[in-house]
Amino acid sequence: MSENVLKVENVTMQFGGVVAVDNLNLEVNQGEIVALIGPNGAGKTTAFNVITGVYQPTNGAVWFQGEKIVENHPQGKMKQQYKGEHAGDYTQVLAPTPDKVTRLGMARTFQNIRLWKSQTVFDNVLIAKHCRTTSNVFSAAFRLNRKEEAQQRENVLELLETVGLADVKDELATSLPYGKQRRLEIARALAAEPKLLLLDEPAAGMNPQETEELTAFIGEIRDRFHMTVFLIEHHMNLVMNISERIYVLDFGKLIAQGDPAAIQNDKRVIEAYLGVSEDA
Amino acid sequence: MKKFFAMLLALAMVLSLAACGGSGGSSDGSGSSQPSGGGSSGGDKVVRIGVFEPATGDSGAGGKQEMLGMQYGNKETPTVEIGGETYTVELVYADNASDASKAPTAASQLVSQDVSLVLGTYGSSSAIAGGPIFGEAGLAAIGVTCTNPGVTAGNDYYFRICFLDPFQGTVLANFAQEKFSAKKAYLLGELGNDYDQGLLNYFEQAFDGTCVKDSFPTNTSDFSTYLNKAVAEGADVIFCPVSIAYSTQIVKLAASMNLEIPILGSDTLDSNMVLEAAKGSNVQIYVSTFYQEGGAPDFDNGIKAWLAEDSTAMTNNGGNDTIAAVTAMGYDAYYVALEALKAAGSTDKGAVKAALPSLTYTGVSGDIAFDEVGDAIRDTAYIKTADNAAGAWTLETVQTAK
Amino acid sequence: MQYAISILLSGVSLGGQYALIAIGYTMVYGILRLINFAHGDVFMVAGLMMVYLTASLPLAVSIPLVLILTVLLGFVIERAAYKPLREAPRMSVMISAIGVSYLLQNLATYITGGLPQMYPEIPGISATVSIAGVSTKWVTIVTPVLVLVLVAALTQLINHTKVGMAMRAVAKDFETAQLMGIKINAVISVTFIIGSFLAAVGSVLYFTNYQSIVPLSGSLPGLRAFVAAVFGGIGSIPGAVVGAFIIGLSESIIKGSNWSIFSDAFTFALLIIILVVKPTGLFGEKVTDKV
Amino acid sequence: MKNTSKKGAWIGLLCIAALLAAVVVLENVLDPNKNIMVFTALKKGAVYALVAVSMNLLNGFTGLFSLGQAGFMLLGAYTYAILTIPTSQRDAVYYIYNGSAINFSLPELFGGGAVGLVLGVLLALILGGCVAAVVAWLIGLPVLRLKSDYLAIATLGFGEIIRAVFQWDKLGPVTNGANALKNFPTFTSFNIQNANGETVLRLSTFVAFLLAGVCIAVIVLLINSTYGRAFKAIRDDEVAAEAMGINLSRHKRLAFVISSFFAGFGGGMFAMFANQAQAKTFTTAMTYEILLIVVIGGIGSVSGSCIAAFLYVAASEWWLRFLDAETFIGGVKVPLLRNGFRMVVFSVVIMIVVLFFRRGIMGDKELPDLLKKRRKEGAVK
Repeated sequence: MSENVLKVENVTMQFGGVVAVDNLNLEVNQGEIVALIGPNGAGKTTAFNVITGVYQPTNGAVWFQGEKIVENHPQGKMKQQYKGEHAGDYTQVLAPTPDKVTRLGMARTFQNIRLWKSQTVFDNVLIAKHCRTTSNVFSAAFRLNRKEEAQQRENVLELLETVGLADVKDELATSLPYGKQRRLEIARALAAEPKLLLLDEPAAGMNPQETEELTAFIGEIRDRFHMTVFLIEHHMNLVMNISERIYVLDFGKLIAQGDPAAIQNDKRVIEAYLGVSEDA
Repeated sequence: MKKFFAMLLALAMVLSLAACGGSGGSSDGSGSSQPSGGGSSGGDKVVRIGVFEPATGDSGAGGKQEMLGMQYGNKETPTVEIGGETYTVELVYADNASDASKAPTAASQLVSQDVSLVLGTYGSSSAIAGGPIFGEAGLAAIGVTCTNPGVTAGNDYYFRICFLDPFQGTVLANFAQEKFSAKKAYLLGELGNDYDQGLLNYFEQAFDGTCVKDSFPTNTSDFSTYLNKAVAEGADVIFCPVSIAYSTQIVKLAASMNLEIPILGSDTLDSNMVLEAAKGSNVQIYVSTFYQEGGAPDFDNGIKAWLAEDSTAMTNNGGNDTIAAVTAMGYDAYYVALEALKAAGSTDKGAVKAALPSLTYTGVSGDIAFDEVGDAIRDTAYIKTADNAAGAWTLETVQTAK
Repeated sequence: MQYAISILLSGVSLGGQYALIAIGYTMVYGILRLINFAHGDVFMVAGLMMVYLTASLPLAVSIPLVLILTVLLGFVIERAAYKPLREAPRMSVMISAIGVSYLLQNLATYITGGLPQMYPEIPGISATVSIAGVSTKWVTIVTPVLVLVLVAALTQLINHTKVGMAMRAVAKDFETAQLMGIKINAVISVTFIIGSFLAAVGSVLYFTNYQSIVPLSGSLPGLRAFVAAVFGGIGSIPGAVVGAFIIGLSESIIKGSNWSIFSDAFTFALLIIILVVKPTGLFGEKVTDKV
Repeated sequence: MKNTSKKGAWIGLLCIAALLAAVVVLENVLDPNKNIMVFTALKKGAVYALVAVSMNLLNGFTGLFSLGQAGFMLLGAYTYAILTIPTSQRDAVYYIYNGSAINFSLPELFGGGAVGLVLGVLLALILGGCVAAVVAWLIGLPVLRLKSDYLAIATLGFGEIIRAVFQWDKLGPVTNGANALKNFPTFTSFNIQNANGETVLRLSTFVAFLLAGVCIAVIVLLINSTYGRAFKAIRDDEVAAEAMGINLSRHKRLAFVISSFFAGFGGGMFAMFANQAQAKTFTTAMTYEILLIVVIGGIGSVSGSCIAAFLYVAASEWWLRFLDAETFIGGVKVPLLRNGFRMVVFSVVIMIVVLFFRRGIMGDKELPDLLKKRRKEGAVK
């Protein structure tokens, strides 16, 4: 078994005639912080959605901790349309729902924050623990799971203290300032006890100071929880500061990979960025 | 401005709620019940008779016609001698909305208003739902036209003055065979309506030929497929003991498609609205009923005069003065109630209940006496046919059970 | 054979009448995402107005008057009961619709006393006609034709006028349309006006066929028409028409079979099967939830 | 934190116990006939409260818009009735079908008498709930994949289908076709009588409250458990819930089945209240009625649903009744008052509530929350 936690193999995602992700291959190793960057519409979030089971890829497979969790080959109409080089290599269909992927040990955040609006900060994190409960409905309803529940509450409290949200734990999640909401979303993902943390543009909409704090925060998390982090980002500062390796996507294709220094000097990357988007 | 308006409305609502809470909760009932007719002259002693009838819902029309009989009776005889004293009779109304889920509260309302006995209801399922409440309170109820056997069975406190479904179904089946030598009958009733389905069932049992049975869902108004089916099946008669709203629909349709098959109906079809629907057409309609207009001329003339002067009553009767059998039954029920009060010699509900089983009375619809279950001992039904030219009922035959 | 024709005829005419009501449902849903439960009752009220108006006015006056009054009713309902709730959760608006439906039914009960009212004969379409030995009213034949004409006119309106364009825009994206300066409230009012107008036309056709009106007369055709709208893909006008004819015909056929007691159940079973196979109905647009 | 919640639970329990005791005392002290309206309204209110809370569990807490409540109530009511009609009464009840296909009665199986009654009724109610739950599970397989309005219309359709099946005369020996099932134990059967047949202790309203109370308590416990939190997460954001490892289809099905169980249980209680069970009572109109209660009480508030249920029943069937009677004040007839006016006023009241109290009586807050808030505010001042 290799050391990698996540391996994406020949993944292609086609929506009708549009190829959102084209034959993507990447690996994330234990304890690494890896970034996936690219201009708007490059297919980053789509790649995330394939990895987490939201979309079933047109072709390709995803391995998690040495286990194949997603696998598909072009079917039906797609079969005629799809002309990728590995077409038909994957014959077995494996399509877990996102919740199953999460229970396997991957947890994600969202580009546009998706917290549970009517819940408090504490409950938002506590609910994420639900996927780790072993009690059934009856024992939960009749409070036969007191021990587990108490344990979970304690863990959540600890977690909130770690991420610095303990003082606002009884506030409504949506009443928090933007930066803290991002933080809360990460805390929520951590509560699901993942091995791999997937962050979808964690610094979107943040000012430079907040971004700096977040950069430090992500590093802290990796160290404290021995976490592997895979993130999508626009903010070059953040990416360059914390990631060990970077993959660059453009129009669904992988155009470059390597350490931050190499990427910064890669011609194609600069072209892709300057040519398409200026706000990055 | 908007907020102010909202507050005002809310306030009005709360106030009205509070006001009604007050009057509804007060059990003396002086504010919430009405002295009907010219009841003010009879002195201070008052006896209350509960009227447990639907005024809304799908049996609302029938319920109102039944109430008319009681109201007319009350107008005619607003007082009663009980134990040597004159009492003014007051009718207390409760609308059971033709709905079994609303009937218990309506029944409770009557119980709380201290009535001596209860009349009603049109529609058996409300009677079945309300019955136990009366039984629990020790209050006797006299069913007027609830013909389902389940009303009185198992309930000592429910009596009734009409015939029962098994009797009516049998009578009509016999009539169909005698008059039309029918070999095949098409039976149509509302799905899930115990009245319709019960009658269809008894008809089927008594009918020697073949029966084609159909049910339509509640609130149907398109009956063309059903009538066409009857034609296609080659039925000799159509039997549709459905409620007034459906029967007018069916008759209208039959008139427009020149249906040649005679339509048989039960007491529910005995309504001037059915007559009106059939007027001027060639539809043959036969209904079995409790009463035939002309059977008691005094009553007929009296109530017609009353309808002519009371416009609300006229509207409730469907806008003309043809007397429905249920009205006559309501009228008789009112007098049976008075007789029971007299026989009891007291307004106490227990005494009234005790007096009922042995009571006999000759009303406009015939002799009334109760058997051991509390059902009327009746063995005659009138079969009427619609005279479409004149828009009136004519007596076809008087049928007895064999 | 004759029987089959009679079933077919009644199915087609039912389908036509459902279609006219279903368009109202589908248009309102397309724009407001609201199941307008009161629509069937508007249809019933249109029928009752006809009964009361013809009592004192000639038909030539009362028919246009009924159309105008029904349109007005639809407009008022929207302004009074739905517009104040534009920002409220969708369930509230639906409850408001149920409330309006209750109110109309109870008012009708109060005014008519719950007694069935006889719909007036309308010369021309009330007359009987015989087709292949099956006698039926002219209205049965007029209905589908009229439906097609009205739908064609409506499609023209939606595809080729400014109002129609605005309606399509609002249906596609409520917020953006608003930002683009489309007068949302005006568009919604127009939608309700068209819906109520068609319901009024539908009521004339329907009650000419089935002449007795009770306060609950609107609920069954209303529900059926709604099912038809969902069946065809709610929000799509051709879908509503096709759905209505399918529902009308299948209802008629099952009524004519030995399983007539399941005619309602069958309609719903058909609906559920369609929804499970094609979750947005026959012609409905696919909606995807963006992650 | 934990202590206060425990304390709150105790206070809640005490309040409920006090309420139950008050019901028993009142029912035995007040004149049963003069005040029968109060108790009838209370009984119906209790039944509707339970059903409304069960619907709220689905519509308010899980965000699944279902309109099948009346159908599930029907299943519960019929199961209860069929299992509890005394064998001696069966021929009379099933008179059209010459007796019933099921010839046992649960209270009798438990040996009759008071013990048999209690155990039999309880078991029958629970079985009623189970039947509803099983049917819900089956229906849920295809239907729960649908979203919002489509789910609503599909569940509404299933309600209608269930009703048609129960009205089918081929099933008559079991369901009694179109006829009502009756003569089974009702709430009043729990009134204790002495040897002379006089009622010595009235417990009918108490039983209704107890049953509804226990069920609602279980629902509240569920809502506050980890599963309840998961339901709320699904309601707030399905995508996020799924991403956080909550199995959507499993949890939706769970909520649907549990809600249906309690709707079925409530249906059995409704039969006890109405003294009969007949399919035609359980119409879509009934579902709308319950939905109205849920919305008026506040979507996502259990105590709101309970309060609204009592208010709704009392207003529609008791307080406003005087509007139906023609009334004379000082010899002058009050205009407008006649049959049917009550329902007009009632629908206007509903419209006012819906338009001006959009979030219902309680919003998504619970009664204790409001009290706590007030205390907090008081402390700050």
